Amino acid sequence: MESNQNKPRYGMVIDLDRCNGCGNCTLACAVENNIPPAQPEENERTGITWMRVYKVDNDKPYPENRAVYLPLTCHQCDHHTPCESVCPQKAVEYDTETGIVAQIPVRCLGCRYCMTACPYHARYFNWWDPEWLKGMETTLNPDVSTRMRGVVEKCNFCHGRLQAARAKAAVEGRRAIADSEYIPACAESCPTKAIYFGNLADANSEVSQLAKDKYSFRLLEQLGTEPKVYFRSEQPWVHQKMDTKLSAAAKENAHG
Amino acid sequence: MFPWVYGFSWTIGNIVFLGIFFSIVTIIGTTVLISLLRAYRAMQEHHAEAIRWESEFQDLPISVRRCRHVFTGEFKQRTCDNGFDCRSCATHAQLTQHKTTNSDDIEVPIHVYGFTMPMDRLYHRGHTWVMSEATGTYKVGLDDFAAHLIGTPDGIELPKLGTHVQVNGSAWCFKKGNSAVRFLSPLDGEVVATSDGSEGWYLKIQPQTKKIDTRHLLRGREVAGWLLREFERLQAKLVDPKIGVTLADGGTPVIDFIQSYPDRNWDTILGDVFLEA
Amino acid sequence: MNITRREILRFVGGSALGLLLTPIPWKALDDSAVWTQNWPWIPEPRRGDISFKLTTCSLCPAACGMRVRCVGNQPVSLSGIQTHPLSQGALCPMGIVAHHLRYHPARVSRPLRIIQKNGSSRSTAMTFDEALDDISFAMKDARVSSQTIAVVDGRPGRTASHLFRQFAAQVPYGRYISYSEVSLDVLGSMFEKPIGPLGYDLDHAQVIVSFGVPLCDCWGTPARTARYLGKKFEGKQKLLQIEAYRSRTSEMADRWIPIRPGTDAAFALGMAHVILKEKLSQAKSKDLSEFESIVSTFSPSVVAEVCGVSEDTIVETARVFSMSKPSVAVIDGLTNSREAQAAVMILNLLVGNVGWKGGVAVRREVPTGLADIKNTESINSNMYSIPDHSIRVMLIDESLSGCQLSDTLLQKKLAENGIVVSLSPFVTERPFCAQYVIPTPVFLESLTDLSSPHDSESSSMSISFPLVPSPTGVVDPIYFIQRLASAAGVVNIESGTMEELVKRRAGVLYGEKRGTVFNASTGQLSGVRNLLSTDDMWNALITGGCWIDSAEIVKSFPAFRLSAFLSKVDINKLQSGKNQLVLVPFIEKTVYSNSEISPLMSKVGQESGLRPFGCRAYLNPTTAEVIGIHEGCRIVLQTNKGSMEAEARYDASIMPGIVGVSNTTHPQNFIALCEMNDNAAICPTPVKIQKV
Amino acid sequence: MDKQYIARGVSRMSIKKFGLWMLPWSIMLILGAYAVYLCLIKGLNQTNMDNRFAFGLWIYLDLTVIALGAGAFFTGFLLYILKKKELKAVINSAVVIGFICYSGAVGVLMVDVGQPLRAWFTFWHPNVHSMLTEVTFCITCYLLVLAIEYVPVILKNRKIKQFSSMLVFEHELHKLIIVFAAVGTFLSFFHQGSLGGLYGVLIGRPFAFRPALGIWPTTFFLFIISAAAAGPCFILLTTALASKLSHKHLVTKEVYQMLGKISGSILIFYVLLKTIDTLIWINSTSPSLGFSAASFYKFSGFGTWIMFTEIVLCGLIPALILLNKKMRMHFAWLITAASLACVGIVINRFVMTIQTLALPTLPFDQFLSYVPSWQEVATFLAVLAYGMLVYSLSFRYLTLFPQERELESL
Repeated sequence: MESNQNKPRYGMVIDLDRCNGCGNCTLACAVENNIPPAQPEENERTGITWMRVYKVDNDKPYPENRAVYLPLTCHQCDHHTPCESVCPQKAVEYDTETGIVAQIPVRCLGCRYCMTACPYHARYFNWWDPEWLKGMETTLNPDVSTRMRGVVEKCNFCHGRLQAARAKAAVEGRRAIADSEYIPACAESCPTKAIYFGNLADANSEVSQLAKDKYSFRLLEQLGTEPKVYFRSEQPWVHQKMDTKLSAAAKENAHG
Repeated sequence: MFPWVYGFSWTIGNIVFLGIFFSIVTIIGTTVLISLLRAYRAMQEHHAEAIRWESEFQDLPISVRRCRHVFTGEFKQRTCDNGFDCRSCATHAQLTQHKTTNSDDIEVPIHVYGFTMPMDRLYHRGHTWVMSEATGTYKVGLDDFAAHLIGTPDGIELPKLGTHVQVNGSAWCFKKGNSAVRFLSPLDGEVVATSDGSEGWYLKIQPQTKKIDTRHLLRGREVAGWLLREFERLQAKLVDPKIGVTLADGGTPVIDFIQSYPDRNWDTILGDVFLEA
Repeated sequence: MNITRREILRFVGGSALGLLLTPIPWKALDDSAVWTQNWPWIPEPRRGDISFKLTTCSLCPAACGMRVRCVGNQPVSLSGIQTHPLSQGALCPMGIVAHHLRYHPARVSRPLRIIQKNGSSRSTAMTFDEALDDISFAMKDARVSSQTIAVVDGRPGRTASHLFRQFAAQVPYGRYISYSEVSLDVLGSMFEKPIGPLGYDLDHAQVIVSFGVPLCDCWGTPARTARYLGKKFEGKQKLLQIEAYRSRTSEMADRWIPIRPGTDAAFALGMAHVILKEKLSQAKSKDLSEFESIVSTFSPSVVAEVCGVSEDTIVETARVFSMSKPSVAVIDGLTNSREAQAAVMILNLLVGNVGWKGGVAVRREVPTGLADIKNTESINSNMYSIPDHSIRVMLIDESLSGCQLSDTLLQKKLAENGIVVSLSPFVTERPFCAQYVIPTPVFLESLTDLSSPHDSESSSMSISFPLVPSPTGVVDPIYFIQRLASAAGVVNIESGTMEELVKRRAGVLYGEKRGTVFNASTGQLSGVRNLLSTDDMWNALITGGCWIDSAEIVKSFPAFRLSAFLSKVDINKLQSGKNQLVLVPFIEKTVYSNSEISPLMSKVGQESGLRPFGCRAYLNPTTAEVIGIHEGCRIVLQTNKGSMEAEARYDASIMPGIVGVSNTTHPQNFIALCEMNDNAAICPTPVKIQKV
Repeated sequence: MDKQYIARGVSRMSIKKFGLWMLPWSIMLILGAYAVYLCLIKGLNQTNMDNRFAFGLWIYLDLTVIALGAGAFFTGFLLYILKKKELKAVINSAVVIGFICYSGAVGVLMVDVGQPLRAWFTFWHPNVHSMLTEVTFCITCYLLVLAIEYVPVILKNRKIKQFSSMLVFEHELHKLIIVFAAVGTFLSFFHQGSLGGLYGVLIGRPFAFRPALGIWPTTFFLFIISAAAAGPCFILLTTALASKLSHKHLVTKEVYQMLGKISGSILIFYVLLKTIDTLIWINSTSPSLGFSAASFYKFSGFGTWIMFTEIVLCGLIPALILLNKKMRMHFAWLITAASLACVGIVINRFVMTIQTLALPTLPFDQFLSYVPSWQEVATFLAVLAYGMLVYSLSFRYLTLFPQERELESL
């Protein structure tokens, strides 16, 4: 209830110890948001993967080498949203109602300034015009419009789904939507339940509980952009690599 | 971008930023507009000639822009900043006030290096002269120096009768080889007659006023000094890199310099002599 | 008053200027921008009323429940069914984009004749009857020359499978060749009498020893990974992963034991050695002494040397495995030699896991309700037991998923004049050497029943029900086999459409009143006996539901022979590949089975490097530096089997001295470079690397 | 044959020779045009930019070219506002160069954006908090100003000025040129600055991020000053080059030295500020964002030497040379110093644009490399060729250096 009074802040907690890097989230995202399959020349640096899973290892040689799979998407920065402030023509909008950072491709002129501004490389440029196999265009999601070559796009926590949920609520005469009604495709599709999604503003919600967990951390927290995607891992090396508060504390203890 | 148009918000940022932007655009726009309007007016009021002379005079080499009082030795070195129009020159007024207009008049023609400059007429810095007639009109012609320089032109372009010429405005043009030059009018007035120069004059001009102001024209002794300097400049230009030819031998100068020195940069020389940038 | 032209012009000009000062033109401009938002040639999504339909995925035996989002009748996205007892809302990457398969460029809708000429193949379209004639002619020819006619079925236990068996039973020299989880087949054939279908009951195991099985990478039921992780964090389940590179599963496992590639058999037998020495086994085997003598050569010290691990590791693993009950050892059937498979299955037998809850489950057959087959034993067989070059006509059912058996094996068994007929929705380099391709419906177009997953305790049955019509020219596998049967004069093969037959099977299950049924639309799991009618059962099954058999503990077993497959095993042979660069294919079941995948899969390979991508070769940095190869440079891999170009990638999770390649057929099949052992299982292959 | 187009009193090479000189540049331009065509028709997949290297050669080119083009506004400022009459000798040339640089930059920018057709959206939905908006607005306006400043130079062409109307307009326009000089100075001040701000505001790129003074990051001011320093140097170099190529004295020694002197005094100021800024960044800004400054220089090829070269070798040293009268008198030293100063700015812009993007931000990022595609390079060269063509034509037919006739007649 409380979550419905003060404005929701949608966010994620991703449990790295549960992610097996299968790639469902990436694919579900692509299906949900009408992202086209790759052109033959496309590669890891030109492809469009709003939700992208990185393999992060501990830089140790075999056999000490360990790795976690880290699903990385737009962190929906809450404060001084880097991409929002730099866009010359308001093609990036921070929705104060939900805390979601929206990209408006139809207004984007493709200057890519926002991409250089984003510390998480979560923004993607349409280097090619989208192409689907013959007949495959019939499988496009009607809630999300397709984009053309030369514009930037990124994750918006499946805004289409939020709209749908709101519409449903409106039909049933409710003002707010319950947290259970709205979940992005990636979180929904995760077979290992590694992605938790919910309202961070609601102190009792599962995500805000998890976010407070001492094993949870955020990437590049020091930049002060208040990202709304948290990661969680109980493996010490992960915290070291990401130099989180936990690892800092550990260092302190080591010294003192 | 514009108030009340989709997506505009009255934030301080918008107001300041767009405010500045629009004022700048306005400034640029109005400035261009003003200069256009001024130009239009200038054309309407026939200031074109004056303006042309003004800008040409600025572009002339300093050596050409010497003050006439340097010729008389009153100045060691002085560059004219008044477009050779002594009528409105304070310095000229000062220097000439104490002596009566034709104190230093002389009748005998001056001979410099074989150029004959009769003293019954006034000379313009552009090597044209003015001579009053009984009829009240004024004959305008080319001085000996110019005549020798050009020789026989390939073509002359005379103004239509009735055209209004003004001091330092173009009077008539001539062509020689692939270089063309216009002669500056020595006085204001209406062209009443033209000639191909066979009788020594080219234009007859009828000024509006009975009495005309000729303070800007060279007279008497200074003509010699002026011609001397002019000749020296010409010499310098004509000097052959191989044999340092000099005409300073008192002999009569050749009739047609251009023909006798075809390989010189006549375009430049004529520009310098007849004050065309 | 009269108006001059001048005045009019002035008026027009003035009003034009005035207009510029109003918002009107600017608004129009702004709108025009919105109207021209997208190129006309970029497809816009079709609108239509949204509905959700339920069905079951048929891509693999896991048979996950699927919630299909449709616009009008067009499926646009797939998701799992949370309440589904087996799949629990999880899907695998292939499943999640399975609705694209219909539009795959390799899709065929007409029977094809393919002529292979020195490497390149040329295909010509033909009518269904022409194809039928050709094939039945070949069958008559087989009868004359008394050559085998084989039906290869990768998904036994379906209604279609039963028809295939009926067919094989009645045509002269007929053989029904099934393979599902090969290691289980191996285990089965160690018993003197068949003991019914087997499965790994991983959910109840306390310790799982996995020899390179991608357990946490969508092997079997995708939902299992989540279940395992749950138990792992509660400390209720341990996973020991034994393989040469640090796979996803190794990352998830409690313990990862890196061994040299191809030495799984040695490690397993090493464990067996310990188990016997320490009297941790109470197995009653006829040939125990014989087996002991074989195993005696596999002392931990020797094995440690061969596998490149410490002795303690082996001893420890053996103890943990045999002392903690229930435990189970699993091995991948397709990329390991028969010895290795046998050796690992023997572990299960030694500690008596077979038939135990949490061990190797022995399940009951699921009745089909179709006429039984007399000479089952004589016609049932596996590919390995077929004499080489004996098959004249080979019918391969690839309608659900590509044939997992290696090309080399199939080729070996095929007679010189043998022909291969593939029942498949696609035509690519697979079917590798088919002369005839009979186009079949693809997922969402085809109706088929699905048998139990490999990794579930008890038998189950579910139905993949079509949501969209299949293109004309496409025929159901059973229709083909029925027509072929009548052409060949086979008398009593079941008639009727797939729907009728499957419906009959559902009826029989209902009649048996055993097990439980899951109804996806209600999310309820209810005993069959509580259902009101067959229709209830049927309706539940065709809408993403499933029937699950009640598990039963088997009391007594027939005798078994441990040393059945170990006659040729030799510790020294296993040494091969030591101290030299070897080529090892990753086991990427999810993305790279031998069937086609959605082009959108590029997201997890080509576009993100998340999974090994076609033409890339992965090396340990140290190895790479030794050879002098930097990341991303083009290299040529050369083995005795040939050479292929690849892009070098560094990967510290791979054992030095190994070149890892994906076992994909897209776009390049590195398996072609790998050597096969006697039974055509891929084995580590010495490889040379040159820079391009 | 084109004599009547060439100003009186100056000599120019024969039309044939001129044609030969123009040929290679024209070819270069045509090739570039083809590359541009490819990029516009097929899209930016023709370049080697990617999601991680979203800005490449082109943006670098824009920043550099605009910095060097600053000579136009600064000379104008000195001449018309501060009344440094000597600079009349180079103002026309400065204007032409400025025009070339800015129009070139804007042209490339139009190719660089994914949807040129929507470029006007920036004016339509301006986000006034974005540095890029500031840049776009200022540069567009300033390009207009430069075009207007270019007009009188053209109208002064010997043939064109025959038409009285043209001459008169030129005359009137030139009377008001101070307005444009002032506006130009104002605009340049802001867009040079906001170009610096472009990277300075990137909180997500700790290598480039700088704390704000007022509403602008320090790079805003550093860019203005560095541009003001580089501008005169570039004018100096181009003039020297022009007179070398045409074997003429175009301006008097004094002009060269004045340019050098001005540049030097600004440069030393810049170096001072840059040093302070860098120290603050190393000790406070960067660490506060969780990155030790050293971590940025641990990558092969991108060591601290760059910083040294930029600030000391191509900053301090040229500044000292230019400020030393004796050395300044020595033409060779003057040229060397000017070149160094320009190189320094070029490096600075490179570091800001390219190195910033190459450096990792996430803990698991790699150091990235990027090699422009031929299309990018061709476009780059096309701008150079375009500049050469426009300047050559202007030099031949317009009076870029009023002193030339004087010096020639000596």
